[in-house]
Amino acid sequence: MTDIDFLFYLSVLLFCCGLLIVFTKKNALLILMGIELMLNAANLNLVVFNRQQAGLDGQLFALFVILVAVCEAVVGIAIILRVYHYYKSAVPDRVSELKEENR
Amino acid sequence: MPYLSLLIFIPVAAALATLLIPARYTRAFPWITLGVNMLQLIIFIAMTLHFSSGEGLQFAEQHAWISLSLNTWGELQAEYLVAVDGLSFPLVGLSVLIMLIATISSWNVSRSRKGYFALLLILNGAIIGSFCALDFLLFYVFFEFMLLPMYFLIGIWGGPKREYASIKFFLYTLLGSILILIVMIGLYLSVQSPERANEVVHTFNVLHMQHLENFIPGSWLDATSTGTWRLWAFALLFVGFAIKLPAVPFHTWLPDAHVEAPTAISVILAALLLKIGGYGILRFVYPVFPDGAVYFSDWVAGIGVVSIIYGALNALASKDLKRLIAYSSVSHMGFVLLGIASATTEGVAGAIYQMVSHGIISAMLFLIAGVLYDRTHDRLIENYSGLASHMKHYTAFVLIAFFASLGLPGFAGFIGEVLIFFGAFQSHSYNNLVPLWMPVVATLGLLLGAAYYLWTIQRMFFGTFAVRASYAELNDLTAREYAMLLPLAVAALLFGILPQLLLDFINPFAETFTGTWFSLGINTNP
Amino acid sequence: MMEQAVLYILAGVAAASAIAIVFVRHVFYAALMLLACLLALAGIYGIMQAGFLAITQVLIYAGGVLVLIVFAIVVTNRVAGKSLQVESQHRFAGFLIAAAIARVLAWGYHQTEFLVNNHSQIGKELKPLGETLFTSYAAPFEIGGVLLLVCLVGAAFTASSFKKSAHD
Amino acid sequence: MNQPVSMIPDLLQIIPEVLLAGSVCLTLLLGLFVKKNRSVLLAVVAATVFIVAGIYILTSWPHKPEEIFAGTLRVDDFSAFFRVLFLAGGLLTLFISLQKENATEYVILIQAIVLGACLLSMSMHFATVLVSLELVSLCSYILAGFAFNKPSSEGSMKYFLMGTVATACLVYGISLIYGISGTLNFSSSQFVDALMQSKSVMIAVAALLILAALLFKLAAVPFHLWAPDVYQSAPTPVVAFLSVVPKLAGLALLIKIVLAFNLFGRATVDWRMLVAGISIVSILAGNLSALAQTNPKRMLAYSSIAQAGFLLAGVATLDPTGIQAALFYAVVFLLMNLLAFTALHLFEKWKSLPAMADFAGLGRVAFIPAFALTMALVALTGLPPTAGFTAKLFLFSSLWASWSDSGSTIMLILFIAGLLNTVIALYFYLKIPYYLFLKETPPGTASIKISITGNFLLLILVIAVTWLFLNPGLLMGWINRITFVL
Repeated sequence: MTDIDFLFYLSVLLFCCGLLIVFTKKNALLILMGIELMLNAANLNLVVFNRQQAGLDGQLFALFVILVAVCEAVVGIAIILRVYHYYKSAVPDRVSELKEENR
Repeated sequence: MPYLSLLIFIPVAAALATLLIPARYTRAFPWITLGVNMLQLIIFIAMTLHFSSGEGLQFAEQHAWISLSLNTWGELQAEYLVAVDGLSFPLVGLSVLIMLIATISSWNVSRSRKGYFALLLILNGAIIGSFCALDFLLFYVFFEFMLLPMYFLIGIWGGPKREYASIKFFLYTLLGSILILIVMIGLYLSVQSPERANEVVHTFNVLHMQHLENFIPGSWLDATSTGTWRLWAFALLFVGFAIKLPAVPFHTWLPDAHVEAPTAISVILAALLLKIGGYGILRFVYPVFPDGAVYFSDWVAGIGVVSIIYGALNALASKDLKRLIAYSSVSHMGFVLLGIASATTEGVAGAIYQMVSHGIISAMLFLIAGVLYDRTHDRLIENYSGLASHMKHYTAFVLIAFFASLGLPGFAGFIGEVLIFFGAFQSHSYNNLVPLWMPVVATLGLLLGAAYYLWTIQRMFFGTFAVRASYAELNDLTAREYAMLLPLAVAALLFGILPQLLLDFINPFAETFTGTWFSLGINTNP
Repeated sequence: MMEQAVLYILAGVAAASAIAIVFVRHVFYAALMLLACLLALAGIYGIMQAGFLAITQVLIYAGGVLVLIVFAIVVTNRVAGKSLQVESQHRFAGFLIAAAIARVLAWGYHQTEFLVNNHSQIGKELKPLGETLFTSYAAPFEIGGVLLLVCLVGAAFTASSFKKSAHD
Repeated sequence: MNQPVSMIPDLLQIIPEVLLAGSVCLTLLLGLFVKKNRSVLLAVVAATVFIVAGIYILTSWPHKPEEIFAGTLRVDDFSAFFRVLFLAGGLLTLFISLQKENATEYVILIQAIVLGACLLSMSMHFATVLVSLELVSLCSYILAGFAFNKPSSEGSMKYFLMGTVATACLVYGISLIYGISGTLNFSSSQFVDALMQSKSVMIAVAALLILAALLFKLAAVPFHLWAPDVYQSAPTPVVAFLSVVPKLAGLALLIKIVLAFNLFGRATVDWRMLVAGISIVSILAGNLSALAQTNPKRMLAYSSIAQAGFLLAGVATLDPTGIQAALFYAVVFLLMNLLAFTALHLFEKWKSLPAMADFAGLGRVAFIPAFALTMALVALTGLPPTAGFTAKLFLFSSLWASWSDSGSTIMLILFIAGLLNTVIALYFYLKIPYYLFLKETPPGTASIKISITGNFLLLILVIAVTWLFLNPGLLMGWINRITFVL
């Protein structure tokens, strides 16, 4: 197993951990962390693949991913804080006024 | 003179104009509608004078409507193409007459008159438009255009269960029109216009669809293809129109809609909207898919016979006068199917005749039911007896309508049914499309028809006078009701005594209809 | 060899901390684990000749995003007024789905020829990175500027509206 | 090495976007000085920018396809078409929502979403795709919370969480594609060549991950779960906007991405099958769920999921005619959806109407909005005399043609499923007109005062929807000249 293979598996692990967190955790902040993990998995891929290839596309794209991650975190935390304010909770299950009404 | 466009668009324009008049001028609306009807009548009379019965399509107007290039598959062409021939001209005349009667009959509508008459005018334009349109897309648009006005007319001004009835009506008819739409899309993608020979122009023109050489070789509905797609297309299109007709398994919307609709709308529904089903079969289904017509002929005739018998039996069992009339419509439209299925000149002419005569007679029948309902708000047959002694004029009209409807010689209904039976019995030896037992069974329908009408007369009008309704001030006919019933009664008699009046229009069409069939090279003589 | 050993250690740290986040029962510890993971990744970036990215990762991600998250944890703790325990749901299904996706990705990786360009060892320094950023990537760079601006305005507004209504 | 070049010629190509970006900054500055009661000024400025930008794009029609900013963006008729749509959507939204509170942020976010959508439709490079998609998404999340109440904050959070997961998937998919093709420019020959050579499953996995984010924007099944909550809780003008602009932006990009990954039909994945499958499921799930709804906005949310399915149906044909039908549908969808929500908004201004039963008899007290709402719902069903019918006709025709050309059964299934759903759809679309006109007005209902501008806007939209029915040739002729080269 080369370094590249190894790092790809690491990235898969990070991505799946992120997905697992998103899927199982009930806390909005933890879900946000899971999303950050997924983005980092992608970044790791980009950097690793970039090493094998000409140009700097991968690294540059990774920079944009970081930019996007920052923006998401800023907006997301603002939104989550507001939900905390209204519901005193950030557990999506408990935050549920919007539901299907049964006739 | 663009006679047909005037007929179609005067009511639509008047409807838009109506919307601009403030609702408080409640008396203006029926007068405007009546004016439009009168204008249409004048235009129609002028057309009758110019119409030469032997010439096929007349008063044609053709304008480009949609013309699009569709890169890979040529060009799409839809036109504003209207014209009338021996099939549609009598039906247009019927529409003009019935809409006039319907306006008079709705004179006393009490609430939201503005909306009512505006919708009535839109309906008017759409009905005449669908009888005149020879472009399939145009026809489809007019056809769908009728749905919403009908929905609201039944749903707002109807009886106690109006909401259920209007939604059922809408869903059924929309389902039918979806089936028509499927075939329409398949057809126009398979047909090219012969006008520009060297390029592919997909056209909605029904006249082009009727010529098998216009089907693009290798397309899905190509007449020479061996697949069963054309039969499928026939079946879908037929069911689409059979829902409207309505033929028996698809008829269940009709009794509800009729019973709940206000009188004028019942009249329009029975006299005109059902005819669009029959018209569609004669105009679109049979000429475009003659092969399917041959293949399915015994099915079509069978559905017709089942409708005749089932409708008559249900009418016999009905306790509600309006429901009885509604089921009698199912029965009578079954005759139309039987006539069409025979594909003989007599049968087709009879089917058209039956459509016109049923238009007149069913209008009368629903008006009669409406007259009684206006007075007592009760339509149960068992609650009346001996009405003849109190409402002499009314009873006279009832007798005319009932006898005309059950097919007594001397009335319009007789001519149509006789022609249909001629055709149906002849078909056995002539082209073998309709098995002999079917018209034999259908005669049973005539007997049942006589039975339910005579029994109703006996129950309601003869015997000792008694009315078991809460309100019973049984005045005889008013002048307005006379004005509605008299023209219809005269027409029913006139067309019964002088069938040539109508047959002059119908026969040339029926002859070309069956004639082109044989020229298509389809062997109807196995 | 030394480099490779460091790489494996860093990768191990990253993997371990990522897995730890799944199992940890306290939000604050989760944040710490995430920090460890991010720093380990920054190290890997450095070894993979992406120095600028490594620095950005430390400064922006670890220094910015994570601080924000910790701030949010502190604030929500105060508002909620109760412990920061984390509950989980659908654990089993989650594991299954994650494992399935991992399996698909690994399987796909095995039968994929990833592009390898032999002239790859040149031009991974800072200068060409900056140059490319301002030439080939000028458009996304500028859009990114607008994105950042709008997000800050929006987030500030969202947070302030919350404060406003908090006084009601 | 890249030579530093002047960006001025490139910037001149995207003057509308430059204007929009400038106007975002201008609004931010103006917002500091303009008093609350004069905040209409902000909307007027933004509207002017929208109009000027739209006119600029229209006058420079047809565009010679030209790659700018080193191939990251491309100016062509396809993107111009969508940019005009987005600008029109933004403009109409500003018209229906001239509000005093928080006007600065509101106008900025609307402009930013339009800007992002425009750039997204021009993107030819994953980097621009990512940043412009995020510009659209993040602003949408914030806008979804603009009702400033409990439910709206919840809707906003759900929208955010699901949306960012979708973005993360997108990014991961892009990273895989980068590894395989070595390029991020999905229109380049390198991209196509590399994908054609590689027969890997990885391409399919990556493409699916990328598609997930776009389907999320479109609110297509299975990424539709956010839509009902957001539609129900966000303010109506915002919903009108969100149901149109981000959705169509997603569509624009989806068309490009699907065509790129289709590799002229030589891809290992059967894209026709995939997109058609998503389309069928969206139509079915949207319509069937809509049947049970009592809240009008929630019903419209499910309807909009079904409409996303119809939009995708045109893409599923993967041929120019089908995509043209989808573009026509997009225009009509914009008009009818905005019409529906504008009418709803005018009713809600008068009184909140959480259930469809609350519309009982309102057709008699407020005829024009009731009529407009009915027209919008008739158009959404796809009945004449509205452009909804024409759009569906073109769409179904292209499906039929695609079926008879390619012989793929899925097209026939899609065709039939779509048609039958028209009947299902009628049932729930008709509920509102049913209450409006067929039910009695509750006693004591005062007449509703609708502003003249509101009625005027409704009538304009009604006329537009009818006019496109009577004369579709002009618009379709315009769409016909759009080429779909990548």
